[in-house]
Amino acid sequence: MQRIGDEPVYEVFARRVDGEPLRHVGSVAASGDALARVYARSIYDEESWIELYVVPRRAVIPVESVRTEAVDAHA
Amino acid sequence: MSTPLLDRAAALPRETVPPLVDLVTALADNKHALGLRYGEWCSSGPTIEAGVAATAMAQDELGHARVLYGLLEELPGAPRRSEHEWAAGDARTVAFVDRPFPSWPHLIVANLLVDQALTLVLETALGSRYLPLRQRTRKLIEEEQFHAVHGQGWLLQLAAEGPRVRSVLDAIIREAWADAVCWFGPDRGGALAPLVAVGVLREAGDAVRRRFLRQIGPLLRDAGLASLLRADGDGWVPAEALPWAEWDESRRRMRRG
Amino acid sequence: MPEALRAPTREGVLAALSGVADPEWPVSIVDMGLVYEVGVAEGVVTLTLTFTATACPCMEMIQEDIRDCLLRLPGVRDVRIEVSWDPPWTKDRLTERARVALRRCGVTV
Amino acid sequence: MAMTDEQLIERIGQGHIVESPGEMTPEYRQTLIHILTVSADTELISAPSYYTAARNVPSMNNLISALAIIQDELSHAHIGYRILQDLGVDTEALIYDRDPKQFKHPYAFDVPLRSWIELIVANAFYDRAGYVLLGDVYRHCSYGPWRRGLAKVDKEENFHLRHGENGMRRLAATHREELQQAIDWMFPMTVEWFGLPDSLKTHGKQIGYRLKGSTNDQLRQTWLRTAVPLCEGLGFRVPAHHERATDAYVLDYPLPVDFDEAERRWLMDRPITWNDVLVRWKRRGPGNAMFVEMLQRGRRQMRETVERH
Repeated sequence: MQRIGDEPVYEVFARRVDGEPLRHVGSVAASGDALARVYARSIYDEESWIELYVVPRRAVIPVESVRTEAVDAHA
Repeated sequence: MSTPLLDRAAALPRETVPPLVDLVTALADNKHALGLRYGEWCSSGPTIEAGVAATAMAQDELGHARVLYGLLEELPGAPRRSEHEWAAGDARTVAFVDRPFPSWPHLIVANLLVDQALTLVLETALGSRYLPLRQRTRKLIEEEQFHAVHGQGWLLQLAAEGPRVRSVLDAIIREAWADAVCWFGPDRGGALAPLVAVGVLREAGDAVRRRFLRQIGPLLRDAGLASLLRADGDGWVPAEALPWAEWDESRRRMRRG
Repeated sequence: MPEALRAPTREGVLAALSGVADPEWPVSIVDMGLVYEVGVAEGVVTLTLTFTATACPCMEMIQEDIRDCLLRLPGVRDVRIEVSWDPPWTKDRLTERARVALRRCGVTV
Repeated sequence: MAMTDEQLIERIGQGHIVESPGEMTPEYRQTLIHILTVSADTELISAPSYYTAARNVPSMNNLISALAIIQDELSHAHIGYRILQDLGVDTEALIYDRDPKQFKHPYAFDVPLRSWIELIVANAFYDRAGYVLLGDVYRHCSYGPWRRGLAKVDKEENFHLRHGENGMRRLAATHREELQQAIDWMFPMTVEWFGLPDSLKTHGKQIGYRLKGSTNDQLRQTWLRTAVPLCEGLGFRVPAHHERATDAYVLDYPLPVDFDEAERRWLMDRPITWNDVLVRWKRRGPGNAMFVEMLQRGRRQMRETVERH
C-alpha cells in the first residue's frame, strides 16, 4: 500500500468489440488493485468496453523494444 | 414461489403502505444527499482520480434518488418530492449526510457505511413481491457495485497513512456508526417487519445487520479500525449496545442531531 | 380515408422511433435497444423504455423527442411513456445496425 | 544516439511519432511539457469553475449533466498530468504546491460563472475553444502517448459543446435576456482566449514539433466560424460578423479591449495593448485563488492530518 501521491501506475487495456485486439487506452495511478479498477472504469468511460483490464506497470516486462534502454534494464 | 405479485400500489395490504412509504422516502432522500455530498468533492479529492470517482458516484446516487422518487409517486400518502425541495426540513436523511463532509475521510466513511447500508437494504428487495420496487432494484444494485470497491480501497489506503489518520478515521466511524448499523431496524426489523411478512422485503433488522457486519468486519479489522465491533463465531457483532432509545423508526434516523 | 386506415400501427410507431436518436450516441433509440415494449390502442401509443444508466442526463430530452415525433403520426392523439429498469440494459441489446453505425463513426461499442 | 533539434524536427516533419522521453531533445521536451501543462491545468480548473455554477442549477437532471461534464474534464486533466509524470515532472508539486497565480489556464476560468445559464454558455463557448485547440493538437500531435489520450478528449469535448448548444436552443425563448447577458461577456472572453495575433507571435517551434498545427489567428477563426452562426441562428447579438469577400469572420471591435472585472463587462471603446492583456492574465482574475484552493484542499488536509500531533 503506497502513500497518497506515491501510488504505483497501472496500465489500462480494453476491447471494444469481439474480434478486436485488446488495446492500450491509458494509465491510472492507484494505491492498490481495487482502486485501480474503480479509477480505470470512471476515467476511461469514453466507450462501452466489452472488456477492461488494469495491469501493474511493473508487471509489463519488456522483451524487445527499439528503445533498447527499456530491455537492457531487465536483462 | 407461487405467492402472487403485488403489481401496483393498490394491491398492497393496507398496513404495509406507511412503512413502505417511510422506507422508500428515506432511501431516496439519503441517496439524494449522498449524491450532493459526493458531488461537493468533485474537484477537492486528495488525488484527481479520487475526484473523478467521487463525481461518478455522485451521478449514480442522484440517478437512484430520481428512480426512487418515481416509485414514491405511485404510493398513497407519500410526501411530495419535487427535485430540489427535499431539504426544506423534512428530509429523511441520517445526520451523517445532512451537511457537507468536512474532510475526505468523512466521504469514505459515508461511502463505506451509509452507502453500503442502503445497498444492503435494497438487496432485500431484489425478489420483492411488490413489482414496482422489484423492477427498480437490480439496476440500482448493479450500479452500486463499484461504490463498495471504492470505499474498501480507500479505507485501506487511508489506514496505511499511519496512526494519526487511523485515529481520525476511528472518530469519524464512531460518528456514523449508529446511523448505519441501526438503519436495518431493530431485531426482526421493527417497522419494516410487516414488509417482510408479506414478502415486499426478504428480511430486515438483525438478519441484514449481520450480513453488513460480516462485510465490513474483516475490512475494519485489516485496517486496524475494528474498535466498534468484535468477531463472534463466524460473524461479527457490535461491541457496544446500539442506541435504540434514540432511533426514530419512521424517519429512519437518530432523534438527536 | 376511412378512420381504420389512418390508425397507427406498432410497425409504424417503431419506424418513426427509428428517427429518434440518443443524443449521446449517433444511433436511434430503437437500435440502442432502449425500447422494451410498444402498444397501440385507439390512437394512444404506450411505450416502455429503458436507459443505459439511471443517471442518464438525456432522459427528459429523449422523452420529449419521442412525444414530438409520435404526435406527428396520423391518428396518434396521446403518447404514454413508462420507464423500466427491468431487465437492466446491457450491451447485448444493441442491434447489429447500431454496432455497425457506432463503429463507422469511431465510437464503437 | 543523441539527436539535434534540427534532426528531430526533420524526422517529425516526415511523420515520425515520438514515443518516449529518450527520443526527445531538451527543447522538444520543454515545449511538450509547457503545452501539456497548459492543457491539463485548463481541464482541471474548469472542474471547480463548473461545479461552482452547478450548485445553483434548477433541477436534479441539470446537476447530473453538469457532474457528467465535470467528470470528463477531470479525466482529461488526469490524462495530461499522468503523461507529465511519465515525462519526469513532479506532478505532486505541480498540482498541490503551486501558487494559484502560477496555474497556466486561460483567464476565462478566473472569472466565476454565476448561473446555470452561464454554465450552458461556457459549454457552448469555452468547451468549443477547448475542442478547437485540442482537436488541432490531436490531428497533428507528434507525441504518441498524448495523441492517443486525446482521442477520448476530442470526443467528449464535442459532447460538451453540443450540450451547450442544445441548452442554448432550449432556453433561447424563455431566458433570452440572461443568455444575451452571458454571451455579451463570454463571447469576447473566448475570442481573447486564443491569444496574441500571428503578427505578434510566431509558433515556429510548436508547429515544427507538430505539437500545434495552426496559428492563434487560424484557431480563433475556426472558433468564430461555428460560434457566430450558432448565436445568430438563435437571434443573439455577437460582436462579430461574416465578411463575404474574404469568407472570414471579422470582429466588430478592436482586439484587445479592456475588461471590467467587477462588472464583468468589456469596454469595447477602450482598446488596450496585448501587453496590458498579459499583465491582467498574470495578475489572474477574481476566481483564481478560490478555485485553486478547492483543487488543493483535499490533499492539503490529508497532509496536515498525517503530520499533526
